[in-house]
Amino acid sequence: MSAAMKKIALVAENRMIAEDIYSMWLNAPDITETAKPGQFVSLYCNNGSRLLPRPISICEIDKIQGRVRLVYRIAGKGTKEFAGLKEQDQIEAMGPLGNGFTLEGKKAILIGGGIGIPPMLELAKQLDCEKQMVLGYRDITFLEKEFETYGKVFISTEDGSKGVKGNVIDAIKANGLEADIIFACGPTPMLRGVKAYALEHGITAQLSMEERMACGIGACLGCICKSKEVDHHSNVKNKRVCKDGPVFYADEVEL
Amino acid sequence: MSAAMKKIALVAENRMIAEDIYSMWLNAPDITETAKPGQFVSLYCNNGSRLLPRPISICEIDKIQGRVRLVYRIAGKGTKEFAGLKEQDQIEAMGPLGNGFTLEGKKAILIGGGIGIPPMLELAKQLDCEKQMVLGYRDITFLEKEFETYGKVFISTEDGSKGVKGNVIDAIKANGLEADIIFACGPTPMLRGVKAYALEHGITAQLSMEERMACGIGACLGCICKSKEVDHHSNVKNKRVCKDGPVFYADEVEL
Amino acid sequence: MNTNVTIAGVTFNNPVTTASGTFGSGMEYSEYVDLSKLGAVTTKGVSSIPWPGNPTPRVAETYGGMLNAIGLQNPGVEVFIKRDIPFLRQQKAKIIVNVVGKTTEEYCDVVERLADCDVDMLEINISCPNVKEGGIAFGQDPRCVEAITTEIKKRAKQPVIMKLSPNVTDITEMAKAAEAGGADALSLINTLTGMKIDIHRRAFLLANKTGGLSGPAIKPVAVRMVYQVANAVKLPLIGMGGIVGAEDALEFIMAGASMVAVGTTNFINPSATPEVVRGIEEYMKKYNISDIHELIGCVK
Amino acid sequence: MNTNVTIAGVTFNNPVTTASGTFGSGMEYSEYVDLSKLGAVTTKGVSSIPWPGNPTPRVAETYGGMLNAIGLQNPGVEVFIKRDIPFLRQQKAKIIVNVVGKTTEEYCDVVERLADCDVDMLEINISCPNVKEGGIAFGQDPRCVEAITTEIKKRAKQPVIMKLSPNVTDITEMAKAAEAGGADALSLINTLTGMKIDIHRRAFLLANKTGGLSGPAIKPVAVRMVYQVANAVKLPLIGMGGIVGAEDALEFIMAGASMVAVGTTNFINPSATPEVVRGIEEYMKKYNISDIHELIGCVK
Ligand SMILES: Cc1cc2nc3c(=O)[nH]c(=O)nc-3n(C[C@H](O)[C@H](O)[C@H](O)COP(=O)(O)OP(=O)(O)OC[C@H]3O[C@@H](n4cnc5c(N)ncnc54)[C@H](O)[C@@H]3O)c2cc1C
Ligand SMILES: Cc1cc2nc3c(=O)[nH]c(=O)nc-3n(C[C@H](O)[C@H](O)[C@H](O)COP(=O)(O)OP(=O)(O)OC[C@H]3O[C@@H](n4cnc5c(N)ncnc54)[C@H](O)[C@@H]3O)c2cc1C
Ligand SMILES: Cc1cc2nc3c(=O)[nH]c(=O)nc-3n(C[C@H](O)[C@H](O)[C@H](O)COP(=O)(O)O)c2cc1C
Ligand SMILES: Cc1cc2nc3c(=O)[nH]c(=O)nc-3n(C[C@H](O)[C@H](O)[C@H](O)COP(=O)(O)O)c2cc1C
Ligand code: FES
Ligand code: FES
Repeated sequence: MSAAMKKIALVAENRMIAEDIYSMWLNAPDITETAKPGQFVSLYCNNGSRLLPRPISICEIDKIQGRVRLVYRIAGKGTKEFAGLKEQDQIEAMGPLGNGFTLEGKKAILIGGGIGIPPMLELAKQLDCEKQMVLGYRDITFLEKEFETYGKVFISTEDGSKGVKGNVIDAIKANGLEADIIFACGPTPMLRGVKAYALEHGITAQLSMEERMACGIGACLGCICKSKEVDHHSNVKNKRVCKDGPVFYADEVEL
Repeated sequence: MSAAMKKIALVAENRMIAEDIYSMWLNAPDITETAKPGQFVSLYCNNGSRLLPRPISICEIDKIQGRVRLVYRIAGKGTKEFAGLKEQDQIEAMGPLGNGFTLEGKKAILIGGGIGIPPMLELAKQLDCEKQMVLGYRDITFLEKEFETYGKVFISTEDGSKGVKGNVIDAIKANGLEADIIFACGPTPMLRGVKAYALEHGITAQLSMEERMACGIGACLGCICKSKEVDHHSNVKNKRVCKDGPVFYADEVEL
Repeated sequence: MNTNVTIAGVTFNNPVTTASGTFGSGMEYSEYVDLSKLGAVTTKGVSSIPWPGNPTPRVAETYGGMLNAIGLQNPGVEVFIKRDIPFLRQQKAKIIVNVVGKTTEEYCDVVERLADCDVDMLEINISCPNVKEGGIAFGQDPRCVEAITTEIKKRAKQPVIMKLSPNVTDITEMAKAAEAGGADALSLINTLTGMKIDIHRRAFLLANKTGGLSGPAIKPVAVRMVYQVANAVKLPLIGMGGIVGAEDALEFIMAGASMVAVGTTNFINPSATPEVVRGIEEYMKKYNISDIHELIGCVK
Repeated sequence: MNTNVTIAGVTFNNPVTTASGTFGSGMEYSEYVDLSKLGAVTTKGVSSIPWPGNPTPRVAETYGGMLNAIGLQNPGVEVFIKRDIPFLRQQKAKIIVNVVGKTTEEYCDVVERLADCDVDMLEINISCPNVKEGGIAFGQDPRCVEAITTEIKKRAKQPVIMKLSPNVTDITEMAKAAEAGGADALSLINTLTGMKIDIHRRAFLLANKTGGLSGPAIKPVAVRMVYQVANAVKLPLIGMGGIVGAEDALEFIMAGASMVAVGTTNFINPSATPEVVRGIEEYMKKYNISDIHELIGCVK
């Protein structure tokens, strides 16, 4: 039985890093042992009225200390509950789940939009090539400093308060970035834009997708996305974001 | 608005005093201000799957420090949750609820059966007359030492491991106790026995009853007991344990 | 900002009332809630003569909800008229009286007795699962629903709300039948029939074996039914079933309810009703909604 | 201690199976659960040709439960026979195959295709609320229930379980109709139709608008229906709806179910099923029950 099991993890740190954005380190050696950038963890609430897991991407992996970092935004009651956790509190977690990014390419653009930014951090750490980070925000920025260690950071904000006014594609264009590979995580409209951009420029792109989940392990068929080809598991053109993804090559999926 | 409001109370102490029996002190000056022996507090769970309040009798009142003591047995998931509370934890509580005992008589027997024993402690403290305490247990005893300050304590255990083997009535008979008033709290079969004993000996008896509750404040009509006379609220022969009780004169109610 | 809603000619200050049987006659909550601040108080079901209700235990907790088998204990319409109506009027509350009976005649008796009383609306409970006769039996057959609605409308001087049961295959059939019978409005849902077994005593938890399931657990079923009924009839709807806070209430309003009722939550949070009123206002402020009618049935 | 139960001639090691659609084809959970330790694995609904299911979002959380509108996505019976049956047999699991269709012919197609396959029982899903045609429509009218049962029984070589919908006025009518049609067993309940609205986006949470409500929230309704059906027909029952742990499973058994299925809980706790098996054994030990049959339907 090699699957990711549901276990109790201890909170090593949990603090606000921007308005409504929290950074949490969990002591979870079982998770870090095999974790890869782009994978996620299912977090469970401690209140029986909220049954389903909350999928949160892995932001950093500390194999030595057996700790995994998650950065999340308060989006509802579950993430609000997590924000209230203190050091040494317990939380049920299952992971690492999903496939993660494939480390490849010579010159990469890592694109994160909003709460899609965190998983790019561990990817930036592990990806061994020339890296350009494009981070898109609505207004308030977070984590951008931490990316600077790994390459040049370009920022876009919707309100223009920092970096290029507009979205991540605007930032790429404004800065004339070039690459042979794109990695992206963010809201679907952003991924759609990235896919179009990559296609137009003939660049390979790996996209990390999001969908409502129930099981997180590929059983309920809740989290599918439309795939280009008939999928071997579904035998229809559906892939499971939790199990076959969350990372897909842009040409595998319909957005 | 003078009603008991639902408020957050701080746990001042919570410890096991016998197997599965816990003693909890709550900082709750709003409750202690008007609390009387025989009244109860509704405790709420911190888990949305358990909505209804747990009624727990007031065991001691410390008006000076604004603290109230509750002694409870782990009977299910709610009381199990309470047992896990630590000092300084928060718990939602509403009280004091119900009518409480009427302090009266010259020579009293205070009868507590099982988890009906705790409310007798504050009564013993406040009752200003000659007091004989009869405490009935299945096997393991608790709180009995604390009663000794207020009068003579007689014990019955079902297995005979301590005091008289049998029930509280057996203990009264075995010790030839006499009184002009009886106060009792415990399981219904015990109260039935006490009522019969009181009737037989022409002694006034106040009985504290138990029933499943939803609102705890007299609105849902969930917790009724059969009364001898048509009740002014219900206009039928029903009284509400939470509001008209939990304490009734033995001749008011059918058991 | 307008939160007034008018149902069958009666105007309420806001769209929040209480679910019958969960707020007593209002008196029990008057220390917790300023009753005049609610859209209306809907009172516990009242019958022509006093009813003692079912044996205990009458309530049981379930996961995210509760079961009740009160069995419509009530002091009878005479005491209600003498005691509860004057009290509620003194508190300046709008009054919706929930009416129950075992036969059509009994329902009609109560309606006639209330005809000249100072109450704003009648809500006819044809959906209580906890009494042997009457109650739900009337609410599970469209012909019965129409017939009893017709009879009641003949006698009622106040507008009539028919309260529907969720324990049916197709609630829109019942809604259409009530509409055909002349109902002025509909309220839904009453409780879902449920059961709990005490595995340690190996016995039913409720003396009545079955009871009505209420509370947040049932909300998705209730919202679905309100949506279906809103799209099947023209009548104004009062939506209920599992409302804990304003967000739940807004789901019902967006699904098509002109008014909502808070039920089981009153037992857990006695001051829930004014909180729901306030929460709806805050939502309207946040999203710049000037009139609650912009929200009623806005999700299609 | 005996925990074996025999249903329509098939003997299961213990009374615990999986609710269709919540356990994939068993493969998805084989890393969490030793499948041979379950009474049986009940697989996701399978149709004659592959079905793509509904658009997303397909799932939504509700208070103490969830809504799903998967829409019976499945790879079709051919892939199922080639891939999933051999896998399950290799794991030494008893197999109950859940069958779906849009027309009677489609159900019959699948049943015929499975007739000579190595599976233990068929469960006919006439109660899925999430597809436009077929599914629930068959399960809400006693004449349809009887007719489809009869047709399926003509073709099936394995014993047939008819899976009933809770979205009906009187579930005993449907149970009797299935019995009249020749069903060997009944399973209940499927999901209750529900809806959730996102008040911030002012839109339905599910792309399909409505979905099926499952999870602990619905347990009291499920236990009630199992009890009613157990007292209305002679057929063995598989009970389900909101089972989280052994205590819940025992409620169903005491209400009259010979077997129980764990559904939504698998998503929250992948190793729930063996825990339920163990919990039932512990209960029997504690109360000195030597045979599970002493518990089946023991609460009357
Ligand atoms: C693969 C994946 C990775 C993610 N990584 C991150 C991350 O690193 N940081 C972060 O802040 N958020 C991330 N999200 C989104 C995060 O899962 C949701 O914000 C979170 O579940 C909201 O829970 P809630 O209880 O606060 O909100 P509620 O709205 O109360 O949640 C109700 C239900 O809806 C689900 N839900 C709500 N929003 C989303 C959403 N956007 N995506 C999927 N399910 C949702 C919840 O899981 C829950 O079941 C990720 C989502 C996916 C699918
Ligand atoms: C007026 C009154 C005073 C009480 N005082 C005390 C006390 O001082 N100490 C003490 O240990 N217990 C007392 N009880 C009993 C106590 O309320 C129950 O043991 C407790 O509610 C069980 O909750 P649970 O979640 O652990 O059990 P569960 O069985 O999980 O509870 C499920 C539901 O049933 C209700 N319930 C279960 N058992 C009882 C019961 N015996 N009486 C009423 N409701 C019940 C719960 O409140 C809850 O709503 C009192 C009961 C009443 C009515
Ligand atoms: C204890 C209790 C008593 C009830 N009594 C009545 C009643 O007298 N008449 C009626 O029409 N509905 C009655 N109901 C049903 C509620 O009015 C409401 O329809 C149902 O509880 C669903 O709403 P909720 O989930 O918010 O409680 C009662 C419900 C409860 C819980
Ligand atoms: C995601 C999901 C998919 C389901 N798919 C099926 C199915 O294919 N066939 C079927 O008969 N029931 C299906 N069901 C219903 C379950 O088998 C079960 O009857 C229901 O969920 C109640 O049990 P629970 O509350 O334990 O989940 C599905 C339920 C869920 C939650
Ligand atoms: S969440 Fe269940 S298959 Fe992906
Ligand atoms: S618990 Fe509601 S009336 Fe007593």
